[in-house]
Amino acid sequence: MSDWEPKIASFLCNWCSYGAADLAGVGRMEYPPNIRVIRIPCTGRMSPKFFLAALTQGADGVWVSG
Amino acid sequence: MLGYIDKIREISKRLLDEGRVDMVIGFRKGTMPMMNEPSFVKNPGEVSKLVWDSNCGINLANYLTDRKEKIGVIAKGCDSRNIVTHILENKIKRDKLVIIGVPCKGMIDRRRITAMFDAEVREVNEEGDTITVKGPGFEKKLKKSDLLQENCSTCIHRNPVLYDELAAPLVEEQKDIERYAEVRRIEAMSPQEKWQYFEDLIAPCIRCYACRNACPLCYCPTCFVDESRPQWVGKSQDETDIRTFHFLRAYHCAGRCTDCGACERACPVGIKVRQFTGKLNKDCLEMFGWEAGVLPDERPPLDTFKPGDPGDFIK
Amino acid sequence: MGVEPGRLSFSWISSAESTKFVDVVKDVTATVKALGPNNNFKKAADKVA
Amino acid sequence: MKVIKINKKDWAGGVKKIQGSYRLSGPVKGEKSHDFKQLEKGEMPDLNFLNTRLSPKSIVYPQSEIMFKYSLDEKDPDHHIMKDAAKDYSPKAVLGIRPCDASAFLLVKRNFDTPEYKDPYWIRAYEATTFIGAACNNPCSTCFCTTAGSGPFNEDGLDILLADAGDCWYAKAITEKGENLLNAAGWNTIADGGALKKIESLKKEAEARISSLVSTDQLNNKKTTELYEAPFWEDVSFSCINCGTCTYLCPTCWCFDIQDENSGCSGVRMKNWDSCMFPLFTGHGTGHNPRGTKLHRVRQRFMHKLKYYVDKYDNGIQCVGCGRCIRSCPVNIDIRRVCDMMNSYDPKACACPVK
Repeated sequence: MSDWEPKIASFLCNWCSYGAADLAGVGRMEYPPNIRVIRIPCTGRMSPKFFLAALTQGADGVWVSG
Repeated sequence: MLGYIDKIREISKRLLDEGRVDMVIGFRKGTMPMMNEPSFVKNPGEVSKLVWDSNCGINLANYLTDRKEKIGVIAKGCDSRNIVTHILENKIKRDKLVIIGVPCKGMIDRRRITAMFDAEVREVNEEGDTITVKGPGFEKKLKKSDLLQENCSTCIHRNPVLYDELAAPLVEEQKDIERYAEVRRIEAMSPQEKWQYFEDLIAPCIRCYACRNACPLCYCPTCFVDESRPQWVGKSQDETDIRTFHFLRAYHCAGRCTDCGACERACPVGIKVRQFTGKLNKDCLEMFGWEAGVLPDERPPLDTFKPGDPGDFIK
Repeated sequence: MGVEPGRLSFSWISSAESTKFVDVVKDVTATVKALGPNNNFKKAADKVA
Repeated sequence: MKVIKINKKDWAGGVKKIQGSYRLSGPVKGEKSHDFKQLEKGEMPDLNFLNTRLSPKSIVYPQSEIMFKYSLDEKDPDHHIMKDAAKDYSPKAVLGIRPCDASAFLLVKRNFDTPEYKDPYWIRAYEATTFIGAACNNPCSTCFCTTAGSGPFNEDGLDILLADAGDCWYAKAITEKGENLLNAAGWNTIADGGALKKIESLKKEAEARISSLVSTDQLNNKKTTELYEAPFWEDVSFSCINCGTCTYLCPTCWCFDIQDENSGCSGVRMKNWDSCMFPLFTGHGTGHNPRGTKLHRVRQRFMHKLKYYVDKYDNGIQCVGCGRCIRSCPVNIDIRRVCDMMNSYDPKACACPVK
């Protein structure tokens, strides 16, 4: 279990966090590789379905960011 | 409650005679004890088939969704709240409705009564606050207040919140009762305990979707469990799928559920479905001071934003 | 309902806040790591296959 | 035909004896009601019950059954090949099934075991099962089995019929399967000549206790189209909420749906109960649904049970009168009422315009 790394489904708003992620990339910043980014047009698109679907399909965490 | 019926019939007849409504939606006598069947009357001559007693727990708002006729509908406290929700959500037009308000003293829990006796319950009569249960070789008098559906025993909206006609004088609302005792008990559990609790709760589920279909809120043209592109929920008896259905259905009722108990009443295997919605109702009350279907002209918390809304869960 | 609180997090990051983004990612990862793998909710592969 | 006398004190012993050689299931009392479940070692069925909440059809016909497994992993030599899923068809026995539910299996058999089509899963499970019926001495007020082709002491579909004679059971061995089970259990005291008479009298009493009856004699003379267009369907279907309770609890409802489920590179093909009450039931790929409204769906359920089946098999209605759908329907739709409406329907007498 020691080498276990969580998978985190990340729902990022196209205009906010997704942009931030992009900028972070451009800035060559380092951050944990555990997140799997899913771009959504706006956090308003987020639905509890997504959260449950992510968990049932094996995500260990879900992160929603506007 | 039995006394109401003459008045209900009289009002219904008048509405139909005057042509103010095309149909009156109410209950007709059921074919077995403690059951009445939702039904409609279009002909003034047939109003006599309408009945009213403590077995009218089914939420009639469920039968209004997207109807186009002019409808007279008989509404208890909870039905009227769901009618308000329907109006807010544009599922029915206020001016199409004549609401016949029925102050309610609670509906009896037929499962509890059936479970009390080994032999079959053949006949149940009510006389004021006494319920007489008869079956082969037994007859028992019980107090109605001990036999109420759980949601009715903690109900604080017995009187219709919105009505055009009234079948009886308003009743006194129940004061200072602990409505969320169960929810608090569950809140106190650890995540693991909660998990186990809900696993056991939904274990008997056969996925007949009676809870969903009995619920006036569940009117989506295609429910997420029926969507196939993508298929959110599998069709087998896998716990994951059953769980997903119950969790998600509950969330879809957040800020909308009036705790009418229709889901629990409908479940053929006796799952306490309200354990899911109860928590959401409590949160809505505590976070937004909101009770569904009480204010006819205010938007529900989930489709408005107020600067005061709790936001500390956002980093 | 028995889903550990930390499994779901929300945040609000402007497209200019790359540093905050990085912090939050670290933070979220840490919380989920602390919780360990999600075995409860995952659809058991053996039942499906 | 052999009638065995089983003293109630020898009952438990016999059940324990066969527990090794049969997978037993029987009614067990839950919090609110009885239900059939697989009996653990030493667990006894509780035969003091009216009838179970769910029907025992799932013992032969599980709500969800995996038929095939497959792999989509190109590295796997057998990828994209359907493989039979492992199944257990070792002998089963159902203790205390009600005669109505047992005869229901015969109705379902007409669908799953025909000359041209055979459902291997259903047939093998059915053939592996021995049905020990518990005759009803006290039927419910919602039971109408006697007029639905079954009865409280009906023997169709049973291998053994147990009649409760106070301190003992009279076990009527109806088939060879049944005799084998009786021998295996060591129940072999031949009952005296009076036994059959006793069973007869119990039967008469029980049948006399059946208080609700339906008439089905006219159903096959009615015109399908006229029944189909009868105006009463609006009234019948009004209260229906289109849940699957009636069909899932019904011992004779047999419809199913086939689904594939994948997880990563492997998946299964499974068979799940379906219900004509659900909008997906006849939904087409195009999105069109020929049974789009609740009226269509309710009508389908009753027409199938009480008309199409009657015409197709000329062998009574597709219902055994167990009364479950009546007892459990959330809105009290009563098949007895609908059956009588259909049976006595006369389009000419009906004032309302036929739409």
